[in-house]
Amino acid sequence: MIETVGTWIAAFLTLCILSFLYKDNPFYKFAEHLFVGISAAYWAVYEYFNVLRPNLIQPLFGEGQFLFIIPLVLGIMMLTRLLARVGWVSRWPLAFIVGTYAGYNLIAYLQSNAVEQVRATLVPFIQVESWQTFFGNPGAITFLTAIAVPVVVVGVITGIIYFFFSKEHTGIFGRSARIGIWFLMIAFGASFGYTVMARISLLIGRVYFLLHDWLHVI
Amino acid sequence: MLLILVMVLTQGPIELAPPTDITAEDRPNDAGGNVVISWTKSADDGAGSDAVQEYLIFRAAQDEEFQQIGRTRKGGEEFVDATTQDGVEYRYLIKASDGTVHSEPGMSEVVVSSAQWFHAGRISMLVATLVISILILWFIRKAKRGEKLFIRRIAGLEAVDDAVGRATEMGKPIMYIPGILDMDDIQTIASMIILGRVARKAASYETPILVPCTRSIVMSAAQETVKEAYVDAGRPDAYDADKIRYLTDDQFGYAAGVDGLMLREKPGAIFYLGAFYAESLILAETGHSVGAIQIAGTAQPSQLPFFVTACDYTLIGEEFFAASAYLSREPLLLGSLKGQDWGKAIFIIILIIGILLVSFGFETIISLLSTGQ
Amino acid sequence: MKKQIPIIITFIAGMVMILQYFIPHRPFSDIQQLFNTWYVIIAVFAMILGLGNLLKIHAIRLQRRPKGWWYSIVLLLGFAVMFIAGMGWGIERGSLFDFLFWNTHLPMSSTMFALLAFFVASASYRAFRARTSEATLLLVSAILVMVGRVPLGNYIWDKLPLLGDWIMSYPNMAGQRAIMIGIALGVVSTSLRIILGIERTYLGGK
Amino acid sequence: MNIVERLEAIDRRIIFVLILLAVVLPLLFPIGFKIIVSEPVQGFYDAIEELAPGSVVLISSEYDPATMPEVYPMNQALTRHCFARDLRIIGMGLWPQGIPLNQASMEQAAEEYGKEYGVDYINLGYKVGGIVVISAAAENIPTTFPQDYAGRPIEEFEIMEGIKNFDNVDLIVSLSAGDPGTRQWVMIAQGRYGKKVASGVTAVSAPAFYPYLNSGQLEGLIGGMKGAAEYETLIEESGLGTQGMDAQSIAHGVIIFFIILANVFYIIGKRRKK
Repeated sequence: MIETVGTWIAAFLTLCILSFLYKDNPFYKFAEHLFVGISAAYWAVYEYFNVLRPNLIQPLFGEGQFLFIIPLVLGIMMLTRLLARVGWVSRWPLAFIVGTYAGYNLIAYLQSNAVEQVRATLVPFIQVESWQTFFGNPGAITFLTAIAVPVVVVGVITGIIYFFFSKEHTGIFGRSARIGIWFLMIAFGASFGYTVMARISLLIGRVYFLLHDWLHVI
Repeated sequence: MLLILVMVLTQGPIELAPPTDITAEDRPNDAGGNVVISWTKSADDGAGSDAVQEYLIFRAAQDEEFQQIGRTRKGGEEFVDATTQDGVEYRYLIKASDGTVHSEPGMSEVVVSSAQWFHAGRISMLVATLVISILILWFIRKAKRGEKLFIRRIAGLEAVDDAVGRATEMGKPIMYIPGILDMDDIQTIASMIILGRVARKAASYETPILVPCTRSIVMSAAQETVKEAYVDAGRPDAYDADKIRYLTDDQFGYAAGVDGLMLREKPGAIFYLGAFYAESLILAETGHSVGAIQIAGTAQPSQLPFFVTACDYTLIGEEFFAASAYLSREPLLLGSLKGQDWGKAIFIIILIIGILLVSFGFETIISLLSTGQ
Repeated sequence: MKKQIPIIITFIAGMVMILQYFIPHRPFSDIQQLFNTWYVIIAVFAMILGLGNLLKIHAIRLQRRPKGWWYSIVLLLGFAVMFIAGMGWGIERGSLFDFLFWNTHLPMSSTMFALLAFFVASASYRAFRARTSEATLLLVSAILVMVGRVPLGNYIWDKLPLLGDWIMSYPNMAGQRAIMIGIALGVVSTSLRIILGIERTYLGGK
Repeated sequence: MNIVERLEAIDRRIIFVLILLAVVLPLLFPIGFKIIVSEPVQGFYDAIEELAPGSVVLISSEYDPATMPEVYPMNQALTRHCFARDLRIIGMGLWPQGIPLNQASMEQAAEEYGKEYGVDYINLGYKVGGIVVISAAAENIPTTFPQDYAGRPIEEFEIMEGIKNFDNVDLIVSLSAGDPGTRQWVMIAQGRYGKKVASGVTAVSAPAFYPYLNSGQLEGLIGGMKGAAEYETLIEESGLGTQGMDAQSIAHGVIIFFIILANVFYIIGKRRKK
């Protein structure tokens, strides 16, 4: 019984949100605000059960590890932001968060997204075997595989040149920046295609729910 | 069936071949207390009688007795002992076992665990970090000393000032959406810089500026930034903290909330500057339908296609960071932008030389750049 | 005092994280682990701050009663029910909280996203124009990838899926890699400015 | 207003109806297009196949109901694949909404393969902090996750014996729909600790991770519902992914038709203006 009640509630709320497509209406506003309230509570409850209790309350009050008073105090200082007068105190914990994160980011982005990427692009320009297979049986796919590495090398170098800000895009420099933007646009086209795919899948998921779980039609 | 049963029972205890060439070394580049023990599988593991089910690992300090400290499954050839004391000499002993019968033990050499002061595998990262940091700091010093640093024109940014101007002409408010990530994300911080500039322009034009936020810290930082902008523009009284509001941490609660705000306030110009995810299209589509001039900027490659197609101007990835430098002409930002440009120049040179070397068979550059674990 | 101490805190927190990457030795690894645990706790209080702000705003709306104020009741009620259910009877599978998650939070959140399919469809028809040569290239590449990724494409020309995969693995990969390297350098410079206290915007005014 | 202008200014709600039909009809009347497996998904599948029985897989769920139709089928197929190969699963998440979804998948697969909570799989729940949580767990899992998702101390569970840090984890799978997610796992778990990382992501974020695939930082990558359908064909279990493929194909056709049609009008309009 509970199952069907749940499914009917879910179906009602699904239709409330879908009603936004017709026009912004009270049903949509009702669901929108209900959603904002429930999701805020969801985050709060999980933050308590999965973070505050096991990582602060248990060690500090349960096991008496008094070192945990420092993050507790910093945390409470963060809450002072709600009171305008004493708000500046919250800058201390904010500084700790932003500092720690910047420390991680500086190394992580440089290592995984820059140095490692340059290293992975250092591949012999002419792939002898793939050219041989191309000449062996010429065809669209074998040709594409053969030119893959040159395409990547040219794409990465000209792509970086497009993001070069110290030189106006004129002459040979300007032409390579133009080739660079083409590679960027192909990358954006691919992202665009994948994103459209994602959106359709999400609609399929909801329609499947309505047809299968609610109406039991499929 | 009976015959096989008899055959098994009459056989003596199965003889298990021991694991061979056991080596134990201090784990490199760690904070000490770790020894890595490795061996080759026993002949009866995966081959021969294939009876081996697990390996038992024993340890003995200087002249103490051997005690079991761990075991690995069938096919395992490595074990990390994370409980050693630095400076103490240990010896390890491995036995293959099928649950009841143990093989002869294989013995390792003496090993002492120690901590290293420098991670040998990360030299290339140290060089890269130092070079790029020095470049950036050096150019910042040059910029602070007022030296003229050239930056090419960024079309999207000229549109920022036009958009604020045209929104004012239409007598409509401006909406600034600083992305949905927290203050600890670099894009949100860069967005705050541009918000400061946009707010200063809005204050001088007396155009209201709405900043819906999805993170509390962003809301506070935005309130501070806009308040400072209003003070700089000589209009401290016009600053209204409630226009800079926290909606919800939930991505879609926020998108729905901002859509509602757009439909109600009908802003003339909307800025999407910061980190965006799937909600970018909901916002850009509704902003488009409200007839606002839309300028976007983010470093999220997956969202850029939508901004490119639905907005009037889009700052593509890194241009977004350059925007804060270009807009504010601030020495810090100009200097670091030039430093980054030099970084890019170095990467391009490494790529060109590297690929030439590699094409002619000199592979050393690849190991040089490795950022080993 | 208001600005100096935060700058020092940021410097210490940032440098510990960087030095620990290069120096695995005793003090640095322990300090990093300590800062990690502190970070998680302080970030939770930032969450509570945001929550406090949301409830404060909607509580004010109940007093001032601007147009559509009763929606704030819906929001606060939704919050209260979910919060009490969670704190009162736990969040395990089968609890009231779990039931509310699966039957209210989930459908609303996923339908919100499903709306996007409609918006993409209408945007594809009404907004995505090949204004410039770049936008044309973007749309052509998008169509090739979309057709290649779906079984339908296979029926049109059996090589199409391979062409779609090639575009993803090489030209797209090259473009994404160039963007990535550019962004990485941007992140390094911004992080460096924050750690060294050159960058203070996030701390706000006086 | 001639035919071109009238078609261009069509009411968006008509388009909504067309897209809805493009999705509903194939669901009601399945066509059953064949699904071909692409390389990135094969890489993901092989990463699991290589693991010896009893190995530990860490599944981190960083997705939410909004991206469920794409990532949830992967989660279900992955948990079934792991239990089918007698692998042990440690669940965790960097997004709070991902925890119950991961738990539901593990429980469903556990029923099918007779696995027990706390012995064959566990769910350590959510932690705020993204990249910081990964770094903390890499060094010490018990101090970062002292309790499981429902608040029970992890010492009570047999699976956690001998699990101290990432040395005891054989493969990390990030089911991610954004940040914090796969990028942070690659940066820390693969970049600093050399762990094998594979990931199932929404189609939106898949293209941006191809550089990680090309450089070997990612073992495999499942992108979107299509990727889920491919993975399901590999483990011979038709799930939500496969069922959606027909509707996906038809809807793609409709969208492409819209783009082409609209741009034809656009070009006609521009030429007429000249």
